[in-house]
Amino acid sequence: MGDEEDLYREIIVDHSQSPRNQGTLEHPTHQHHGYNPLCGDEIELQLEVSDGRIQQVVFQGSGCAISQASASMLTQQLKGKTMTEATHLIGTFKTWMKDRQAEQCPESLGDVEALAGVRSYPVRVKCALLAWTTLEHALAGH
Amino acid sequence: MGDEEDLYREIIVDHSQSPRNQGTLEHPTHQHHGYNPLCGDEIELQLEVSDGRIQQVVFQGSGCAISQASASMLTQQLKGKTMTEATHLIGTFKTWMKDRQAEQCPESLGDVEALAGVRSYPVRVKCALLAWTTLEHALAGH
Amino acid sequence: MLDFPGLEGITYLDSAASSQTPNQVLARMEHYYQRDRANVHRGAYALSSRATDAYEEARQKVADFLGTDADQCVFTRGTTDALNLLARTLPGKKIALSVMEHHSNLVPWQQRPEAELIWIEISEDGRLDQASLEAALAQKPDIMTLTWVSNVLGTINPIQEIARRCREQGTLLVVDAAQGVPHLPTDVKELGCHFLVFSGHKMLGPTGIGVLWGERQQLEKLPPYQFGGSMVGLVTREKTTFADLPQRLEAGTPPIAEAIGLGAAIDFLRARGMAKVRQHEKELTGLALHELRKIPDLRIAGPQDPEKQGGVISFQVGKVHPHDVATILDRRNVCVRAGHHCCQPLMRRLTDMWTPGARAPIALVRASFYLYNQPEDVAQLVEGLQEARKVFSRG
Amino acid sequence: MLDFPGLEGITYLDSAASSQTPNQVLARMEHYYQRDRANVHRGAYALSSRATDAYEEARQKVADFLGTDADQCVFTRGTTDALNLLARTLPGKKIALSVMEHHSNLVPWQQRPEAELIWIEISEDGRLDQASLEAALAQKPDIMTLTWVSNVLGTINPIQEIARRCREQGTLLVVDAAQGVPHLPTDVKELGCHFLVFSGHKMLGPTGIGVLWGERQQLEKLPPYQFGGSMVGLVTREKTTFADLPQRLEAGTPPIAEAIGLGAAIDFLRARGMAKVRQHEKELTGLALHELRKIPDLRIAGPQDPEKQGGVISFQVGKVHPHDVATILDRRNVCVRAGHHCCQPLMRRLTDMWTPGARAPIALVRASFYLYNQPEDVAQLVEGLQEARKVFSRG
Ligand SMILES: Cc1ncc(COP(=O)(O)O)c(C=O)c1O
Ligand SMILES: Cc1ncc(COP(=O)(O)O)c(C=O)c1O
Repeated sequence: MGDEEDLYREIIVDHSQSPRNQGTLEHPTHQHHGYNPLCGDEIELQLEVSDGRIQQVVFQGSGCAISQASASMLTQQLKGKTMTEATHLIGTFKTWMKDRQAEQCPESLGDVEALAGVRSYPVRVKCALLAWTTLEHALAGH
Repeated sequence: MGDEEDLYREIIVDHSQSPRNQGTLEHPTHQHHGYNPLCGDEIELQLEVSDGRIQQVVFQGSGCAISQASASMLTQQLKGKTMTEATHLIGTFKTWMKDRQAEQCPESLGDVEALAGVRSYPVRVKCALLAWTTLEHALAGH
Repeated sequence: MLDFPGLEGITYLDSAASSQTPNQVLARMEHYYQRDRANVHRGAYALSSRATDAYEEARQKVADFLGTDADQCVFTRGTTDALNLLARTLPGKKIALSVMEHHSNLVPWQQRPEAELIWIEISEDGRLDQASLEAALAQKPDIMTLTWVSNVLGTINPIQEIARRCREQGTLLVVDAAQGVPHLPTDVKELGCHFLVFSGHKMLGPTGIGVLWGERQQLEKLPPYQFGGSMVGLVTREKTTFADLPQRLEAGTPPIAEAIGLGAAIDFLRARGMAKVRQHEKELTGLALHELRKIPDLRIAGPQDPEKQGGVISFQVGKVHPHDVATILDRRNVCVRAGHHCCQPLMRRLTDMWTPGARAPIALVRASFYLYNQPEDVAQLVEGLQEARKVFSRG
Repeated sequence: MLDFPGLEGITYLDSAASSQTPNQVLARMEHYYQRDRANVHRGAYALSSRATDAYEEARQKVADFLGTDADQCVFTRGTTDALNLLARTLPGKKIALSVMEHHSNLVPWQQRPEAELIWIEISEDGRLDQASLEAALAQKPDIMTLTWVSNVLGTINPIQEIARRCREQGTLLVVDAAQGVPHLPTDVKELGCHFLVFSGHKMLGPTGIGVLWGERQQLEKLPPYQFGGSMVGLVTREKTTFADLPQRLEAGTPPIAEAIGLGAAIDFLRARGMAKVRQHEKELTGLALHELRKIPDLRIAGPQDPEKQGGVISFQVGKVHPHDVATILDRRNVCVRAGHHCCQPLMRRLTDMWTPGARAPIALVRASFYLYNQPEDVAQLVEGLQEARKVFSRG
């Protein structure tokens, strides 16, 4: 199994076992509870946006390694981004997840690119996406 | 198509077009309304039984040639018979109808034997039986 | 007719009851059973994911066939199931329906608690009576439910026009398309109804599958009909939240192979082209009407006009009982139906028109066509009918 | 395994979700589609009569398999459909059910208007808690509904004993036999329950078919559930009379090919012998329990005793999430399920037992066996689980 193919790279296992940016905020400006009823994965995402930029972002969740690692890696990418940049990021990630062919992500997603292997497991793509759709809802103020 | 095979022998067509013993009784001692919801065949059978014998028997009905001819021929057989004989007759007819192999009816059924061909058409056997099950119910006092 | 092994040696004129099934449909179901056999929406493995994909692709095929979106197409077990779903979940008291409805589009509504039925009568030539339709509309029913094509008369009802009228006044229009979708090009947006239902087994598909299509806004209002696996969100001992459409209306393990088979049937129909299917049946119907009219004493119900009807012709052969006609035809391997065709109120109405005062309702012989029938089949039918007349003129 | 082409190259351990289908079943359905393709109960021709005979023969096969009469076997679309039928038509308010019920045997009852649910708890080893069962019985519920075999724990519930108690006090006992009939010799008279339901797709049969069996006296009391063709007697505009059992509960065109396929599946199972099927699964379960217990950190739910459970084993692998376990197994073509298995209240209960205080309910990996599984499959499972542990101990 090639490295590219490997779903459970060390970095993913690491993120899932030691998630970054875990916790809750006192005064979140945006938040959303994402839930996948089919598999039970959950992510509670909170953001603090001021001056049009994401200043703080934390999450709490439970679920499989893919969903939790994806959330952890997402939070790393968000800090300091504008709302537009964040929205753009979501779009980029979603498109990439659905395209098994694309060698590399069109834009650097940092650690997130370790999720490349998920694209070969259609049933697991929804796990990787959960954090991102939760973010989408949070930004939309739902 | 051999004669034995022929469903619509002249005698059947004749009975269906000119049914014997049609009508109603003023003082029936036994009667029953037989109905086949699947095909809509109907037979209203009335009997006058006294001294343990069937003195009178008439019917009215609507439906296919087989059901009406069978009713007409049945009434011909009944007159003068005791209840026990009638019950026996029903049993004989039913058994014969369900046995495609039996060359001839075990007991003489007169014109009724012209129904031999029906046994090759399982979907039509219920038509031939209607008058007989109606009689069964009538005798049982339902 | 290599595609339809079931037709070998027989003249099949009962497609309105159930159609034949082409080998392509069987092969597609077999492929599921032999290569993708798993439950859907549940597994965490590739096999189950393939099964799910195949099931959802079938839904997409249905959607494309109807000119709609996949999430508006709910798989049911058939037309009857879909109509019961609607009769159980749609709100309203006043329900308008026509005298030509199939029992499956009549009894579920009649048996609704507190239902108030408004009957739309038919004309002598078996079409919806215009005045009666107007009167029904004027009562502003909550629901109007109509067959698109009558399974006895063949009549094609003017759904598009009626839908327009219903929409103007806020009446929900349900269309029983069991005899429509298999035979006519269908575009639900063009038709304009709120709901439309049909069965797979009448359109080259397998038994055990049907479709409920609904306008999204209307579908979303429906409460769940059956409860169980797959249609839930969160379940606790006290309460349950429900999944989104279409899953919300599909409880339990769905008819997976059957949905896939229906998808394959749709592929087959689209390859032929629905306009062509309709044209072919129109020609056969025209020919059959022409030939049948030549037979003395033969009385035909319905419009008797291939432009106004589908490939369904019901009739009586003099005084010969329809079951006897059917049996005489069957001896020649010509398959037709005889009886009340699950339309007893219609038969009552025809009885009152044809033999006023008669107590027992009439029965009819029905011949129905599909894409695999040929002019030769009409000839077989006519010969058989002539024999029936001969047998019964001996007496 | 020539009979089961679906098993080629895979280790299928998800028969509790849906079983594989042998070629014999496919061939029998194909025969119907290619040689006897017509609707049932309706035609006046030989083809339709053959279809009807095949359909009714299938019913007789079901009856023989259960030790009962054909008119007590109603064809449904599956277990969920049958349970919804009962939940909609049986009278009563107080309904007792266990914490291990599948959503399909829970939500239909929970959503009944005015239902008062009485919960039967489970013991640490996943069996019905005796005290709780007594307490439930003491409340004299109108209905008790229980799974015969748990689809998560594997637990075989003592139906016979419970049925005796229910009968003594006039409680109707419904048995969800979705996981029972496919795996255990079944004699409904011996079991003693009032109703029993199951699905074809879990017992080598096709999708889209199930059975509702009922004691004749109880079945006769049920009002119709769905309305439409085939289940009626006389229909007028105002009212409808209904047909006798079993037709009264089978509205519309039934799943004909599916019933015939189920009949063929029963032939297959009878040829193997249900006692042998059970014995084989018992041995595999024993072996699997033995092997799984050797894996460190692996926690198994349920009785862990092949005498007390069917061929279903659910477990957790340390802290590795079940979906990740399933995916790692899937990469080796080992098919298992992971998640809540349509038993959320049970998962909640297990969570409270295993990790008291945890908010999110646990999920489990489930491996389930059927007659086609072999010791080799257990070995594959174990190897895969070892890999899962290795992957997640890198971090
Ligand atoms: C115990 C139990 N009950 C009910 C069901 C529902 O069966 P179906 O989905 O075939 O309706 C299942 C299977 O999913 C089950 O395992
Ligand atoms: C017009 C019409 N509606 C409803 C039905 C019922 O369809 P199904 O028996 O497939 O549920 C039929 C066919 O039997 C029909 O012809």
